[in-house]
Amino acid sequence: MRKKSFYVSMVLSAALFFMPFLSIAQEKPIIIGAPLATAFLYGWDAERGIKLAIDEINAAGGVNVGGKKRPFKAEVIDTRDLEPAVPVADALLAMEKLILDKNADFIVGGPVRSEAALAAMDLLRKHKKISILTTGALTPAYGKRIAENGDKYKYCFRNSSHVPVMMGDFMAILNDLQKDHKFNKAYIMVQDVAHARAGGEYMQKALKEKNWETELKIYPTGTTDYSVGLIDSGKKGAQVLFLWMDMPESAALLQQWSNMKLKSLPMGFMNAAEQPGFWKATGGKGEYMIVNLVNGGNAPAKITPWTMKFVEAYKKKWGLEPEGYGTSSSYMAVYQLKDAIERAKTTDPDVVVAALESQDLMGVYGRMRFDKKTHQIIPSWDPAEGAVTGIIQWQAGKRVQVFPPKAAEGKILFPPWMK
Amino acid sequence: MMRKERIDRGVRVRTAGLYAIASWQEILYLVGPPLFLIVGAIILPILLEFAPYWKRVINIVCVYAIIALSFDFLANFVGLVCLGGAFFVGIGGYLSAIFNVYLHFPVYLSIPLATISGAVISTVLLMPALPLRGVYFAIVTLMYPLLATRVIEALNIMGGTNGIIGLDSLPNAYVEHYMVIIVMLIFLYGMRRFVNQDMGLVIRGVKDNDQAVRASGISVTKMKAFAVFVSSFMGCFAGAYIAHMYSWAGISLFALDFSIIPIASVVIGGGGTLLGAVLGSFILVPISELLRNFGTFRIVIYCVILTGFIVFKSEGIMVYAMRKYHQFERWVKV
Amino acid sequence: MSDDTILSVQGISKTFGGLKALMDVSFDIRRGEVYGIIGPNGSGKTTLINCITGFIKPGGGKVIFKGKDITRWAPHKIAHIGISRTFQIMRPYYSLPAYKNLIIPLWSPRAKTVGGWRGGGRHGDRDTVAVDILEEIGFERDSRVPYKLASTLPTGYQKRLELARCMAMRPEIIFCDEVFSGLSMSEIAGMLPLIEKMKEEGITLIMVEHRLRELFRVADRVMALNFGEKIAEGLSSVVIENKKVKEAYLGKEEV
Amino acid sequence: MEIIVYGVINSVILSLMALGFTLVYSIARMPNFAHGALYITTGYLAWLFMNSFMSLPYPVAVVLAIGITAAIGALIYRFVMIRIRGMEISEIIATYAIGLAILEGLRWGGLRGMTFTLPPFIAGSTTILGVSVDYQRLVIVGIGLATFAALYLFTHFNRVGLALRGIAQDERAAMMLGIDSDMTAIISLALGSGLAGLAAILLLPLGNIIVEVGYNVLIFAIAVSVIGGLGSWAGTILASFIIGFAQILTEAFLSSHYQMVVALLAIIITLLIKPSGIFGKQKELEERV
Repeated sequence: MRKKSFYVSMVLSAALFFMPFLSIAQEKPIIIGAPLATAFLYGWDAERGIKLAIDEINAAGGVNVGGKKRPFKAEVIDTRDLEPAVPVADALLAMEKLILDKNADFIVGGPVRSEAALAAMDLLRKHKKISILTTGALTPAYGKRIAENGDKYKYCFRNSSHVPVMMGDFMAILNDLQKDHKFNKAYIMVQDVAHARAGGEYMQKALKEKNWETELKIYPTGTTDYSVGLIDSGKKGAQVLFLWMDMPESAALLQQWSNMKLKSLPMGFMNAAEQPGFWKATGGKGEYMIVNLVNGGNAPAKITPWTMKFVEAYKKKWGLEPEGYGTSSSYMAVYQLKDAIERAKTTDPDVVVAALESQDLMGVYGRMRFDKKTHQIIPSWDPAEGAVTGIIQWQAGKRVQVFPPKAAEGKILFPPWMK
Repeated sequence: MMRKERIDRGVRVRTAGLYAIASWQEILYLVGPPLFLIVGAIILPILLEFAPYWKRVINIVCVYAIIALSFDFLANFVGLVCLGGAFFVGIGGYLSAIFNVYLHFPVYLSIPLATISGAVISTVLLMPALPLRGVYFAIVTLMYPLLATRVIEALNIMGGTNGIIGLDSLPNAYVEHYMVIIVMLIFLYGMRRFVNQDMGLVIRGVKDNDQAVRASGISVTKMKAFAVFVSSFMGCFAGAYIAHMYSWAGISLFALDFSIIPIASVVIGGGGTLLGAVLGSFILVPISELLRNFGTFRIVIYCVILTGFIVFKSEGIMVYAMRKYHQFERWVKV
Repeated sequence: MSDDTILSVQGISKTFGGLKALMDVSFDIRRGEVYGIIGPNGSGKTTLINCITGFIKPGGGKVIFKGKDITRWAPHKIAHIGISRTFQIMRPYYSLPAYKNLIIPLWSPRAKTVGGWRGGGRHGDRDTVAVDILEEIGFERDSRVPYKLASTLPTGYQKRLELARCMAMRPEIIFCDEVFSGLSMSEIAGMLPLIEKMKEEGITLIMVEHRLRELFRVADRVMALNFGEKIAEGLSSVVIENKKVKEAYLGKEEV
Repeated sequence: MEIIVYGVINSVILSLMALGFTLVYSIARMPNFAHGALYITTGYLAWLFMNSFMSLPYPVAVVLAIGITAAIGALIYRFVMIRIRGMEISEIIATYAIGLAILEGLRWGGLRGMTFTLPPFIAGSTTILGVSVDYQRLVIVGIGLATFAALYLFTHFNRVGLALRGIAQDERAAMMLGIDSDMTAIISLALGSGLAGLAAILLLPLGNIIVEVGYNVLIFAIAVSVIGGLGSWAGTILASFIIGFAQILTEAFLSSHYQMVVALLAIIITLLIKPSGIFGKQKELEERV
C-alpha cells in the first residue's frame, strides 16, 4: 500500500511540475486566487479591485506569456478571517483550497488579518506560490520575516504600506502642525491589536523626541465608550487626537468628539472613517477627520495620470468610488503580476520572483518597486520615486487628499471651534 | 392503540456475550462496523490522492473529531457541559509553539509535551470551576477562552495578537495524516474502553448521581478533575497538532469555532456514544467545506441543520443507526 | 459520653435564610445499636443527616466520630472513615445495570483498604464481589435482576440497592433516610430481617423514619425532632408515650 | 467627577443590554443566546425601514422594528424552543445556533461595512456636574431608568405581569392556578426580544450597526446576568453597576486595555465565591457539589 501511494504521489508531483508547460500549450487561464474576508471592507474592496484589473487586462487580450496570450481568471474565496469567532486555521484552509482545489497560480490579496497573513507565509513556502499581499495586514513583521529568512519566504511580496511607513507620514504632518500652528500636545487612542499598538507606541516615542506632550491609551477590541478618555484629552488640552482603530465603535468616538467640540484635530488610521458612506453614517460629524487610506488611489486623487483613470473605471464598473484601503493595491497587484509574468516569459514561480524583484512600473499610486530584501513596496512622498500614501481629510462630505504635498489637492482644515 | 415495540435482533442477543459467537456472519456483525471505520479512516488519505485539498480537509475533520470526543466525554459521561473546548485547543497550541519555537524542541517532542503539560495546566485552571453545575459551568467555560484571548492581548505576551509563528511543520504529508488519524482512533477506542472500565463507571456515576458517589467515599472533585484532564488531554493534542500543521499559534486558537463546531458534531452524531462525535465531524465538516463557496451563508445552513437536529432528532445519527442495527421494530396492539 | 459511644453529635444548628432548620440538637449513639430518628414532615430529620454526613455545612455544633472531630469534613472523607448513608430520594446510577452500581463504592479507597474486597486487580473481579453483595442483600443471584438496568428495577429493589451501596463500603455506621417509605407491607417485611442481619454484623444503624410501627420493631432507642428541636429521646416505648411527641404528630394530623 | 457620570451611563448601558436576557431567564428559565442577534436585527430593521424601500419616519420605523423583533422572539419559542424546553444545554445550543444563523444571515444579506447607523434622538451635548455629556447618553439613562420602573410596575401590579412572576417563582403551582406556562414563555420571549430591540434603538446610535456588536452584546448580557445571579433583576442591575464602574475605574486608574480582562475576571471570581451569582436563588445542595 505504502509503495503504491508513494508511486502515485510521484506521478502526481511530476504532473504538477509539468502543469505550467501543459497549460501554456492549452492556453489555459492564469488563475489568481484571492483569499479575502469578503464580508468586510478590506475584503470586498480588494475583490473589486482585482476583478476590475482582470477585466481590463483580459479585454486587452490577456497576458503575454512567452508569446502566448493567456487570460487571467479570479478565484475569490471567503476566509472570514476578520470575524472574531473564526480561527486563523480556517482562513488557512481556505487558502489551501485555492491552491490545491482551485489550482491558483498566484495569490493576490489576503489573508486580511495580520496573524493570518503571517501564518500563511509558511503555507506559501510549502506550496511555492507567489503571493502579493495587498490589504489588511499592516504589521512590519511581514517584511522583517522575509528579510531575516532570506530564501525561505521569497514568494511573499507586499505592495501596500505598513505601520512604520505610515507613521513616518503622520510624523511629517505633525511636524508641520508643530511648526505652523505651535501644536505640542497629542492624545493617542489605539486599539489593542498588534499593529495599532505598535503604531501608538511608535508615535508616542517619536513625538516625545520632538518635544510633544503625549498620552497613550490602549482600548480592547469592542470597547463601546471612550468618554473618559476623550474628556481627559480635553482636560489635558490636546490639540491632536491620534487614533488607530479598525473596530466599528470608533465611529462613536468621532461623533462624541464632535458633540463635545473638543479643541483637537483627529487623525489616524480608522477603518470606520474610510468609506464614502461614512459621511452619511455619522451625519457629518466626522468632518475634519484625517484618515490614512494606506495607499493612494483608494480615494479620488491626482497622484499619477493612472489614478483618476482607475477611479473612473472603478466607478463605472461598481457604481461607486473606491471605498478604502486595499482597492488600489489589489488592482495594482494584478498589473504587477502581468508585468512580471510577461518579462519572465513563464509562470514558473522562481523566475517570476526574480522578475518581480527587478520590477519598475508606474502605477496608480506612484512608482512600484519592491525592496529586494524585504519584498515590500518602496515608499516615497514623490510619486515619481515610489509608492505614495493616501492621507485624506474629510472636508464638506468629500475625501480630499492632503498628504504628501506632491500629491495633495487641498490643505488641512481645522474645525471652527478650535479657533 | 398501537405502540411501537423494539426487539433486539437475534444476532445481537447472541453476540452480546463474547461466548456465543457461532458463525462468520456473527463475527462480521460484531466487528464489521468498527473494522469499516478503522480501515476506512486509514485508507482515506490514499483514496483521496487525486483530491489534494480534501486530504487536507481530512486532517481538519480529525482535529474536530478529537475535540468533539473531548466534549462528548465531558458532557455525556461526566455531566460537565464545557462550551470552551477552544480553551484546550489554545493551551495546547500555544504550549507546543513555546516548546518548539522558544525552546527549540523537535516536533516529536513538542506535541506530546504540549499535550501532557497542556492537560495539566488546563485542569489546574479549570479546578475552581468544577464545583459549578449545569448552565453555570457551561457559561464559565465559555468565558475561559475569551479571557485567555483578552489576557494575551492585554499583556502583549507570547507574540501578542500576531501570535507565535514559524513552528516546524510535520516532516511530510503522510506523517501529518496518519498521526492525527491514528491518534483519533486511539482516543476513540481508548475512550470507549475506558468508560466501561471500573474507573470509567465511577466517572459516569458522577453524572448520574454525584451525591451517591460522594457518599461512597470518593472525592467527586478529584474524579471531575481527572475527567477534565482526560478531556483536555485530547483537546490539547488537537491544538498542538493544528499549531504544527499550520506552523503557527495565535489567539484565534481560542476562537469560538473550536468550541461550537465540535458541539454541533456531537449533537448531530449522537451524544454519549463517542462514535457519534467522530461520525458527526466526518459529516459536518465536509459539508461545511462544500458550502464554502456560499461565504457566510454556510454558517446559516449548518446552524439550521444543528437546530433541526436538536429539535427533531436529538438522539443523533449514531444512536439512531445503532438502534436500527441492533434492533428491529414492529407495531403491537396495546 | 460513655466508652461505647461511637458517634456523638453536640449542639448542631442550621438555618436556611431566616428559617431555623435545626436548633442545638445533641445525641450520642452507641456502637451496634439501632437508633431511630422520628418527627413529622419538615422537622429537620434529613437536614440533620446532611449535616452529620457533611453534605450541608452545619451552622454550629460538633460531630465527633470515635473521638475524632469530623465537623465540616467533606462528605467523601466522612464516608471514607466509615459513615455511610442512603438517600431519601432514590437515585441509583440509572444508566448502569444494578450490579455495576456497586462498582462505584467498591472502587472507593475505603472498600479497597478497610473493606478488603480483592477488587484491586483484574477487570471483572469487582463484578463478582458486587453480585455477591447483591445476593446477600436479597437479589436472586440466578435471576436476571442483578443485571437489569437500575432504572428498570421496582422500588423495593432500588431501596435494597441503596443499602447494598452502603454495605459495599463496609461501613461502621449507616444512616438510613426513610428506607421504608414507599414500600408495601410485604416489602417492608422482607427488609426487616436484613436490618437484623446488619445489626448482627455489628453495624450501627441510624434510621430516620416516618413509619413508626416498623421502626419501633427494630429500633433500640428513638429520638424525636420537631421544628428542628429535639423533643424526646429514649427507649421506643417511652418516646411514643411522650406528650410532646404525641402533640407533634397529632397536631399535624388535625391540619 | 466624570468617573461618576460616565460610570452611571456605562452601567445603565450594560443593564439595558442585559435586561432582555434576564427577563427571559427569570420567567421562562431559558438562556436566550440569540439575544445579541435579536439586538442587531432590530437595529438593522429600523435602518431598513428608514433608509431603504419605505423611508418611514423615525418613530414608526423604530416601533415597527421592535414589534417585529418581539414577534421573532415569540416565533422562536413557538416553533423551536417549545420542543426542547427544560433541557438547558439543548436550549443554549439551539438559541445560540439560531442567533448565529440570524447574524451570519444578516451579514450575508448585506449588513456589511460600517455605514449603517441609526440617528440619535437628540444630537448635541451639554454639561452636567462639569462633565460634558451628549444628549443621547442622557436619553439612554432616562429611558433606561424608566424601563426599570415600568418593568417593576408591570410585574407587580399588572395581571399578566403577576402571572409571569408566578411562573418565575413556581412553575407547577402557577400551572395549577390556571396560568398557561407556554403562553407566558411566549410572552416573556416576546418581551425579552422587545427589550433587546429597545436597547438596540437606544444604544446603536452610539456606534454602528454591525454583526460583531451582536456577539459583544451577548457576552455582556451573559456576563452581567451571571454575576447578578441568573434570572434576578435586582442582581442584573447591581451587577451592571459593578461591571460598569469597574470598567470606568480600570480605564481611569489602571489602563484602558484591561477593561475586558476585568469584566471577564469578575464573572469567574463571582461564580467561584458565590456560584449562583449575587442574587442567585439556586439551592445550596443542588448547585454545589
